[in-house]
Amino acid sequence: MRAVRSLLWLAVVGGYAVLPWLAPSLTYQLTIVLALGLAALAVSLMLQAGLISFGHALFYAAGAYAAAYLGRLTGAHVVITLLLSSLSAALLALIAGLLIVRYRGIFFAMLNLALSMVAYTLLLKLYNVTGGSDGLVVSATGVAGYAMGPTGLADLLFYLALAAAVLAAWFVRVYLRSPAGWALGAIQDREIRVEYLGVSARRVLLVAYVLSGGLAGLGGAIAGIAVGHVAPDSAYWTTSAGFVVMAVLGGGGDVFGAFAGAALYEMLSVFAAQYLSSSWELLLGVIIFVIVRFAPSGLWGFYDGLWRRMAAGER
Amino acid sequence: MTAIAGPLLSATINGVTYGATLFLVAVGLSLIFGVLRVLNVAHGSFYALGAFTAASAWLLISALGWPPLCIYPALVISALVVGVAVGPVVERGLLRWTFGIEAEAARENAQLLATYAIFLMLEDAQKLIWGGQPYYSGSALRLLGITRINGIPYTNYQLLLILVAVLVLIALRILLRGTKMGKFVLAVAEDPEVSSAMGIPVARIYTVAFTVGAILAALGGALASPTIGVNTGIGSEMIVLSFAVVAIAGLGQIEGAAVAALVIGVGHSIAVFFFPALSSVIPYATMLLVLVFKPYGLFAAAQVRRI
Amino acid sequence: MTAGAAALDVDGLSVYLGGATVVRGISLRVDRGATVGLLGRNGAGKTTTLRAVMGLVPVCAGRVTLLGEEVEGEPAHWRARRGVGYAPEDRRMISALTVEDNLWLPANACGLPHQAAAQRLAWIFEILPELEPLRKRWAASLSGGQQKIVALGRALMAGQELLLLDEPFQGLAPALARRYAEALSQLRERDRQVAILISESNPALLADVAQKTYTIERGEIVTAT
Amino acid sequence: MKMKQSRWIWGLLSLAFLLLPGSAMAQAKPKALHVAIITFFSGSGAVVGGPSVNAAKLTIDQINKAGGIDGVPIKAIYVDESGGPTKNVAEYRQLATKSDVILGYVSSADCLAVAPVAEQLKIPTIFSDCTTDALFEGHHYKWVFRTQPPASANALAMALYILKMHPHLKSIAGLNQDYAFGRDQWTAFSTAMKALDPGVKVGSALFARLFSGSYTSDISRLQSEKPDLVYSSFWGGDLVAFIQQANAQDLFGQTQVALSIGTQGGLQGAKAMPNGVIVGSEHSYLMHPGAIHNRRVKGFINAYKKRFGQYPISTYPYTLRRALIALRDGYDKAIKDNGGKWPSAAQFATALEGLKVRTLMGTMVIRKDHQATYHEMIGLSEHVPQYPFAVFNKIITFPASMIMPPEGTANADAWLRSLKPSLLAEVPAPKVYGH
Repeated sequence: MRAVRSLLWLAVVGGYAVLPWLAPSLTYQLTIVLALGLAALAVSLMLQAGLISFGHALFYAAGAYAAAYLGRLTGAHVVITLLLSSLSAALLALIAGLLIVRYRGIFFAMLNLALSMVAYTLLLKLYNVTGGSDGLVVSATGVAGYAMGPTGLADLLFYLALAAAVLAAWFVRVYLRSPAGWALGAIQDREIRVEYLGVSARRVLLVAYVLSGGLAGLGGAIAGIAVGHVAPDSAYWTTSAGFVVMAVLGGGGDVFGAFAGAALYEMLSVFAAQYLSSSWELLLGVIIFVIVRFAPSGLWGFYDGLWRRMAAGER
Repeated sequence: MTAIAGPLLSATINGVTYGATLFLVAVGLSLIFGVLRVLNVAHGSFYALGAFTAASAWLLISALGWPPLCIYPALVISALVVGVAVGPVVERGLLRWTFGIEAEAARENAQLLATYAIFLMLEDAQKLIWGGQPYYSGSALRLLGITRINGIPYTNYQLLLILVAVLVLIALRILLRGTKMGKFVLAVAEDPEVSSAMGIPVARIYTVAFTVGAILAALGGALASPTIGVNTGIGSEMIVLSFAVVAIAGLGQIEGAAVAALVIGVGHSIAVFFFPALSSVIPYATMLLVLVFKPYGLFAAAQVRRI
Repeated sequence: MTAGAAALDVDGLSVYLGGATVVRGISLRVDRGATVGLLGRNGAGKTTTLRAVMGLVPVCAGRVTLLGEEVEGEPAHWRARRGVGYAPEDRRMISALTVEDNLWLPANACGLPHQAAAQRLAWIFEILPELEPLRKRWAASLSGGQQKIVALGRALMAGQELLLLDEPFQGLAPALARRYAEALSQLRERDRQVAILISESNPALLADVAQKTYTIERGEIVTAT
Repeated sequence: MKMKQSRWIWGLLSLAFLLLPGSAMAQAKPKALHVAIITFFSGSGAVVGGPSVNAAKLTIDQINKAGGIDGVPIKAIYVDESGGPTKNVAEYRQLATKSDVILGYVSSADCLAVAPVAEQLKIPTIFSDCTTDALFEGHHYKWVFRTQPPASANALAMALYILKMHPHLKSIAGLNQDYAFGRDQWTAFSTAMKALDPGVKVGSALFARLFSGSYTSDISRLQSEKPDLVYSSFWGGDLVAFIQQANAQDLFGQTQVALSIGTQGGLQGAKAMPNGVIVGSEHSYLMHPGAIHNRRVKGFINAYKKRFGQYPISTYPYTLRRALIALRDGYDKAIKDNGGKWPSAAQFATALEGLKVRTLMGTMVIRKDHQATYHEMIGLSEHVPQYPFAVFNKIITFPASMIMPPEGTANADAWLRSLKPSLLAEVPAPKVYGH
């Protein structure tokens, strides 16, 4: 059964990898799904500890703006740009995290919100540095010493994003099964017991928060390069809420849930925009509500339950 | 008047009028949190619904050829209509189930997400009802004339807003501490379980408090409508501002919300006068600072909750 | 209300809480005018039983009959209005209100006419004279022992038929505990109809007040004397 | 309104398209010319979207009725611009898969963001409304054109008008929207004022958040400063809100106000506008009472009013119409240059360079640098009995040659700084119309 599931994952990743061949015009959309998925993964990492962040757009925006500046200053290699942008976001998460990991529950949510809104208003107001509400152009960068055409770059970015997503998913999975990951999960309802074991809950959270910031930043950098532009909206609270929704849609249970959530969210926005014109948020709201109300474990819970039932049937 | 004192006075007056609207919305949010312990993300939508309804009321009054002064009672009626129509439906229909979730973290998270879902639904409901076009009912701003203070004209309407906010604050205090229902609300806010054991119908108190909170938000929106362009999106802006106010005051604080709204209003306005580039950062930076040093807000003791 | 029925009849009550069955198939009976003790160690299920009777926790099996009326699924405030008064172990004053307001809350909430409520309050002050000078004080400013007395007074306000007293002597200084017991016996003298269910962990304290005692261990009644 | 089609279905369609051998190579005459028109339908910018789309529909119907472009009808889809530059870039990428030409864009921020993508995807793109000078400064675009004069032209015309009408002006202050356009307008205007009259004191420059809709604090702030003139480049819903709030706070009674594109508040803005405000625009019926005697303008206004039940009083119907006429004329020219065969996108783009377009009220030339030249008009608002909204009087028409930054200007501000006060002498006298 385990082997079947692993094979299935391989098939999913492989299938995703050939999609741009089948439908080249989808490359952009598929890249965005991966970028959003990374941000959703970042949020669902914090959800493991029972913490909802209504401010992760801060790190997403940090990644995208870092990519914009890097592209501007050096015209760096796209891989280096992605790595450095992700690192910048992680560094920001480290600084913010020193403060934020002291808080739980709605205070965690609100402090994240406050930080991201400060960042949002600064991005908006420091016109000479950040371009204000106009934002910045994120210029495409060359590869291995020679410049690539736009379609080449889009394809390259897609495969880089896919590789980043698979790596990140694998890494988070390993992390969650390590003692540090276990402690993170335990913070949700048994924080004191974690402390009894001689583990500092704050340190556990800080590590997770930095990792989470880096992931969101990576997603932001990928999206920034894919779109070719970044604006303060990417740090606004509704962007953060969107990530939370993706994480919850997917279900916090496993890393793939975040990507499934991101894919569903993006598909919903595309299809609803077609059939419901201006009322796609209504549909999204109803879906979120139904999931929170009736299926709190999300898509992943549904999928996992299916497998469990099949496994039980085998026995 | 010296070169600084004149603008300072002006900034303060503007700040207080801005703070007045902010207070109305935030105090509703605070009331809802204090009694139901729900951080209502959809609160900004109530503000927006109040503003849209008031703008429609103005159009209706103009279309019917009624005297323009009718707009002032119409603003208040709009707020009542919105609060009474939306509050109980949202609380009973969409939020009540969350109160049964036992684990605190899971309950808070479910409530954040559920109210966010409601926010999304109400945002699009606005677009479906009122379309994408903005509404301007600025005439109500002019009807009452202006008062010159230190040579600078202020609309009497905005000075009136200050009065309304003060009246709401006093009324809330009297209602909460001086009436049977108010004492029930205080009791439920502090201890819903013991309250129900004393015979207080807690579920009904929840509905009442939520509806009053929604009315206050809608009142903020209705009263602000003549001074702004009523637009989709004003709700998402207002909710974070009122979060900032209640976070600064301490969740569930009522008098505290008034002080925090004043701080943000005057701070914002002084920034407009002296450091315009920073004006919109002020509310969130203040919220951040307060949360860092006093996580439960300026006026709340660590665990005790009151309203 | 059925004439001649017991004030409280619990039959096969089970409560499932936080992943475990806390109370398992309990049956007990409190007759009108009787004082019944529920004896057990901490965590035996006394508090949960009382809360289930009050309607504060969901019942997963069994029946609760108050004054001859089965009350399955009725909320706590409905039960309070039938004349059940509840004094929780940890007192739980409404700290934002004065002592007097705390005492008035059940009367107003249960819809007692003003006249009747005022009479009832005067009656409570007769039984608990130490409350009268405290009326204007903020509930939060009282000592723990004083709050316990206020909690009894508050329970008396609604509890004209049945009083549920959860570990009333817990945490009281000996002198105050004696005073509390004295107040209970005074209440007995003046009102021979009201039924009382007291939970307690110390059998010696129960011996004086209760005519009948159930002993509860790990959620089950083991003896009834 | 069918604004978007499924991107997924389009993906599959384009796949099928790629598999058809050679179909992409030959420039066969298409069944229709697909044009995506982007403007604001929702939010504070929606004040401009309605009239724009009306004018586009009217103009496209007229073109198609007259046989289309060499027999090919124009098929337009209309897309909402609100949502910010990032969203618009994403949307542009989708539109690029199904459009021959993309046209529109009001916000300068959106134009700046979209232009590099247009180059990347090689889609002829005509900006009809945004004005930021930065668009072409230091860029040589192949696929991007603009049929609207830049901010510097409007700012210079405004400065010239103000100094002509108020030669003894001492101090100015500004309130503008906090984004590329508002910043550019204020910089250009204050630079031009300083260049043309070095004695003018430039006071505070306030920048309000785009689409924030509430300006009472900013207005009080300006009132406490008491400048001789307050300049604002607000447009759309922000302009309407500003006029209403400034009215209520008696800003207009206290100081001279100049609104650089004051006609862009549409009907609501024009109704609330008091008398005597200096208002700029390139043209519109509202701006130019004399134009009603022009047969072509009259025809357009009557057709518009008949079909949509209101006057086209803001600038937008005219700017969008102008861009569409440029599109038609550009295709006509490209077909001629191509020996009568349907042109490729690149041939169309080449044809637009140097194109002369006859608009409703004068000639527009698309320069080699892809910027079109056009005149500007400035006047004073005035309420007259015939109309329920303000019209304009004391109009000065500034010819393009006087106010447009010369071709190849790398920095519009440096060019404005180099201007001399002597330029004022060339300004024609205002024309007064009796109503």
